[in-house]
Amino acid sequence: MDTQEVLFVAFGGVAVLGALYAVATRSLLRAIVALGAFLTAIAGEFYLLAADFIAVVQIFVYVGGIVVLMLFALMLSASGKRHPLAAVDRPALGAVLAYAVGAGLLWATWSTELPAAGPDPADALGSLGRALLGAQLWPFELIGLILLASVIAALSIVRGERQ
Amino acid sequence: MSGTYLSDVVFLLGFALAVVVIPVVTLLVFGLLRPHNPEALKAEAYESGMPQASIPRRPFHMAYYNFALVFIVFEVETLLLFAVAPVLKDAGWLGLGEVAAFVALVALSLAYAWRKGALVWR
Amino acid sequence: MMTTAALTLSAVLFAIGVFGVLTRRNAISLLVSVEIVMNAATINLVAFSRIHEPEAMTGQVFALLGIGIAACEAAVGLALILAVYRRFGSTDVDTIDLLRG
Amino acid sequence: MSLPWTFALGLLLGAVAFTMVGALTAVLVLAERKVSARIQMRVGPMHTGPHGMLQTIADMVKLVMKEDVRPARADAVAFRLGPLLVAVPAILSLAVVPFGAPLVMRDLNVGVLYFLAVPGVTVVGLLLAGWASYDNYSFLGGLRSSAQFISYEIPRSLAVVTVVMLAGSLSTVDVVEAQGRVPYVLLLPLSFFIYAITSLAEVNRVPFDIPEAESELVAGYHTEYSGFRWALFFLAEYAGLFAASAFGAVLFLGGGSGPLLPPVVWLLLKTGALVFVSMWIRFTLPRFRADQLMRLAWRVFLPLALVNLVVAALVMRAVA
Repeated sequence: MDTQEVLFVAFGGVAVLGALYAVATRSLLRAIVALGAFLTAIAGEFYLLAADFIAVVQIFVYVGGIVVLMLFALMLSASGKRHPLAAVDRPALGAVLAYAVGAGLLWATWSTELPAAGPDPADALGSLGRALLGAQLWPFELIGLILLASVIAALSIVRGERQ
Repeated sequence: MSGTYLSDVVFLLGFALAVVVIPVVTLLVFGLLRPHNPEALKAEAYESGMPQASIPRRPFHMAYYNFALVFIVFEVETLLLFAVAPVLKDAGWLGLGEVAAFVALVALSLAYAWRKGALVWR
Repeated sequence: MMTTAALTLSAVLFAIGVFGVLTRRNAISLLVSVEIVMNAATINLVAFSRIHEPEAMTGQVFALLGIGIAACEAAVGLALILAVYRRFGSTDVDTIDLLRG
Repeated sequence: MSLPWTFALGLLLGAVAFTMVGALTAVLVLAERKVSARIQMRVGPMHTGPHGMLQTIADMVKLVMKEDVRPARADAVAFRLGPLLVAVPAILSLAVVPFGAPLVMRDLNVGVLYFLAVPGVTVVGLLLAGWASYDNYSFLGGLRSSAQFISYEIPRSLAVVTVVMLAGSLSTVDVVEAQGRVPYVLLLPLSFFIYAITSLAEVNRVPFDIPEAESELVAGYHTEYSGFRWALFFLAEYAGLFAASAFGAVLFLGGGSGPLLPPVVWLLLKTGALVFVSMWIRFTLPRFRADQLMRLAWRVFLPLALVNLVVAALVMRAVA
């Protein structure tokens, strides 16, 4: 294994441990903090996979945004509870089904002959920007629309509840 | 500039390691030297000398959540603008129009949140 | 090989996320699990971006959009969770059974 | 450069960045006390060393040797994690500042975005610290600080988008090079204005220090902290101020370019000038109210930043 693969496995290990802790712990706060660690490790994986822009966006949106939003929601819904807890329910059934899903995905991955990775683009960021303004213009404008829709939806839900 | 991803990660790992290890080691080392006299009164929450009036686990101002909610949407929009900003110079009037349409959607979200009164502190 | 490693990691994380979705009853924990699943998918997109026309960046564009969608989902989802909490006084999804006959 | 050397260099520069921030905090605290004393017609610290020059050194020794008190009902893990999550990202953001020899930091392809993204993690630390303390002042302080931080992050990022647009790159080195003889502060004065004001808010400086408003919230999110953990919050504040000023110099004032002196000196001079302005503001202006603060972010700066972006794009297109 070369350095890149060693690092990839190391980040992957952190990500798997973080994800396991996040789905298994009873403390909601720790689940969210573990999610933050998981997301940071995934950002490292993105960087190693030559997607530096995605990696930084991951930190920006997920760790600096979604995790913060979750903490806000946790604190808003924790009235009276010192350590908000959440039980794990039917773990045996969940484990069996998750194992089946994971085994299926792994079988599909390992039984497929994948083409080798091409050379990384010389000007990756430029290519990304040009793609968004060219071939991928529709997704780019569409996400603007979806974001507008989610502002309307989320604010309506929050406001409607207040009255 | 391609092919530097691996060394970028290695550099940042080293940098982060140093920045994390220094304060942690300082805490541990001086933890051995500094006094440690636990006392029930000292471990009370500070409330300007009074006993704690209310527990700090209560529903708070919804306004905080509204700001967080609008923030995350605008954050994604800003990042998409960052993605296209470097090539905007060479994208011609067409590219500018495309970005203008996107910015119009951003402005529309802002206008909606404004009209709904989500952007004021109550 | 990096692509296989990425897909393996993604499969494992996907399974962990599925476990969380199946076993958690608290709505915020559910959202945490869903984010793990979303990230597993994003890893795939980024990995595939390197093997199919790296110059076109299609995979990365969709990874970017996926992150955007995840943000929308979190914003709307958490707004719903809070609305439910204010109505029922709990974020446990099993307590919301008004539609049950 | 081989990978082990890159790693060692990262370690070294990380240690240098931490030490630099520590030393800088010491100097800035003393300078701030002396400058404020002058502005308010006092003399400031005088006892330790000549003219009180060694006062901060004494303070530092005091802080590391002070007892570490943790409230009985605090969440132990989050209480410990909070200050680290506030201080570490603030210093990590220095990893992309193009100081020039001998302090060559890393030139990432996405350096500008890295600088905006990494300090954002601080919010998580603020919320954790405020929540874990199990104290009303800390709780409200943590909420207020984070709400303020996220509100000002958007107009600030939008102001930086215009710089990236003009420079055509997200690398900090390219941004400095693209400025050539004309620094962007002349081309994008409004962007610089928005960046400067919102940066003050991001690092919780007066007139935006409502989260720490002594008269209402005691000390905000760090009410329950003492000793070195408290010092970490303090360090983070000055690291943030330094990083924001250094980036202001890189993005708008031409970075390390200037005649005669080496780049690292020029960059530090420009950074110092911006830091001085922030101190000046601190002791001249009163504090905003919480509602004014949020109104300013969302109803003034965000629309202003959007208009600025569109105008800058149009002008750039028309000139090209």
